[in-house]
Amino acid sequence: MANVARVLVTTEVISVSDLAAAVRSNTAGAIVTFSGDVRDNDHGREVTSLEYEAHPSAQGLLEKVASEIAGRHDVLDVAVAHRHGPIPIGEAALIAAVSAKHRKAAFDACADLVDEVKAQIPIWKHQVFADGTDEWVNCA
Amino acid sequence: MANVARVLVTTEVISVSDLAAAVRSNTAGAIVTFSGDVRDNDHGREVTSLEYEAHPSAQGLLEKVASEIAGRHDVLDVAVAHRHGPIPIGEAALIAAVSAKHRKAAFDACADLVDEVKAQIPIWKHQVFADGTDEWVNCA
Amino acid sequence: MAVTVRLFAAARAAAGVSQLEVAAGSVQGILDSLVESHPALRQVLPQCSYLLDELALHDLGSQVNDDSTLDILPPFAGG
Amino acid sequence: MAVTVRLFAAARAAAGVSQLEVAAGSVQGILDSLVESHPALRQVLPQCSYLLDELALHDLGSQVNDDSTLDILPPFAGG
Repeated sequence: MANVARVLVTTEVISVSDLAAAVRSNTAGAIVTFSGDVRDNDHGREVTSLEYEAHPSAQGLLEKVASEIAGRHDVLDVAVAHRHGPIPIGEAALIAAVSAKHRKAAFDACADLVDEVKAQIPIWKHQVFADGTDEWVNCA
Repeated sequence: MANVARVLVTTEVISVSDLAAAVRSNTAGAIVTFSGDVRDNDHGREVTSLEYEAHPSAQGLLEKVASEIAGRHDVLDVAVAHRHGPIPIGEAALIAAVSAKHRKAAFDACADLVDEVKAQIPIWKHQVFADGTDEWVNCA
Repeated sequence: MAVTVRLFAAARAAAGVSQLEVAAGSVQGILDSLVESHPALRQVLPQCSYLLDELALHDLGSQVNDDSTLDILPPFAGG
Repeated sequence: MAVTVRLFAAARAAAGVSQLEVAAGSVQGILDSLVESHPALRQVLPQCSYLLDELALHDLGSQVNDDSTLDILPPFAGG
């Protein structure tokens, strides 16, 4: 069974190299990372600012999701961090990192982890557009 | 058509954060990286040292593979680096990074890039084991 | 002695408040009274999920007692 | 005036040299003479691919002329 190396819901900057380092070991042959960055556009509209809001349960639920991923794939270490609060364009909102002996398990587990975070973690995204309008993403 | 941001065949240390930075942009929503690290074991045997050898054509062929990946997937930037010479246990031999608007294309392209590098680039791996024996990997 | 309702993200934006105290009753009854007092919630609530004292709630007929907390969660959009 | 043969990785290790000069001839003829002079190559060559002047070579009957370079490449193991 794999190890959950780090789980973080934070308003601080999160970094790919920190998460990659958290899952590194001499037995790991492959490390896959995902970084979900704040874009300056969404569906063709220019985004000027963006903020995430996290429910108080987000940290605990993220730990649960990370454990599920660690148990579901043939991997060694799993780490995931979600930033909330205002995030500047180009900076990361979500970073996931997975190490494994072999690369296919690392790719599969990292993609699965990102899917589960998006589906299961109570975090919301608010975008403000260049035309002054704003939206809560996924909330029609 | 995507851009090939960086291609490197080098004896120097290669880093995930450098390659991730090379593919970063304000339009990219997803960055996926792969790091293939030198393990202290292979098929249950303890590896004490390891060296890669690269054919003189490796740089040019790696550029060609990176361009093919950039053309084959809906991605923004592609970067790849392969280290050769002796590499200490735990350090990276191959790093790939792909940015895209959406995560699925980034995951797919990064995995495809690693597969193609392994299949098409004339680079060889020599392992020395704790029992004093050695092998050229894939060469029975 | 009351039920605490916490509203998040688009639900908070629609209601204009992040927390309310309401009388005990069924979840559906509480939601109906919230829509009456904050009509902009009418469009948001059909997409929401609910937590009763931090546990997922699937039956809107459930009773919410005094001192309980009902969380209103719009569709997640993390990542 | 000769053909330059460059040996890499396991082929170099088997032959004990990284470069040789041989007489012009067919690829197969050159390989046969290499196995004769360096018997340890016998086990490695069947797995190898070849470059003639840096281009992939598929027909071992091809002629290799003087001043050309024939590269012997064991199976790749990058990554």
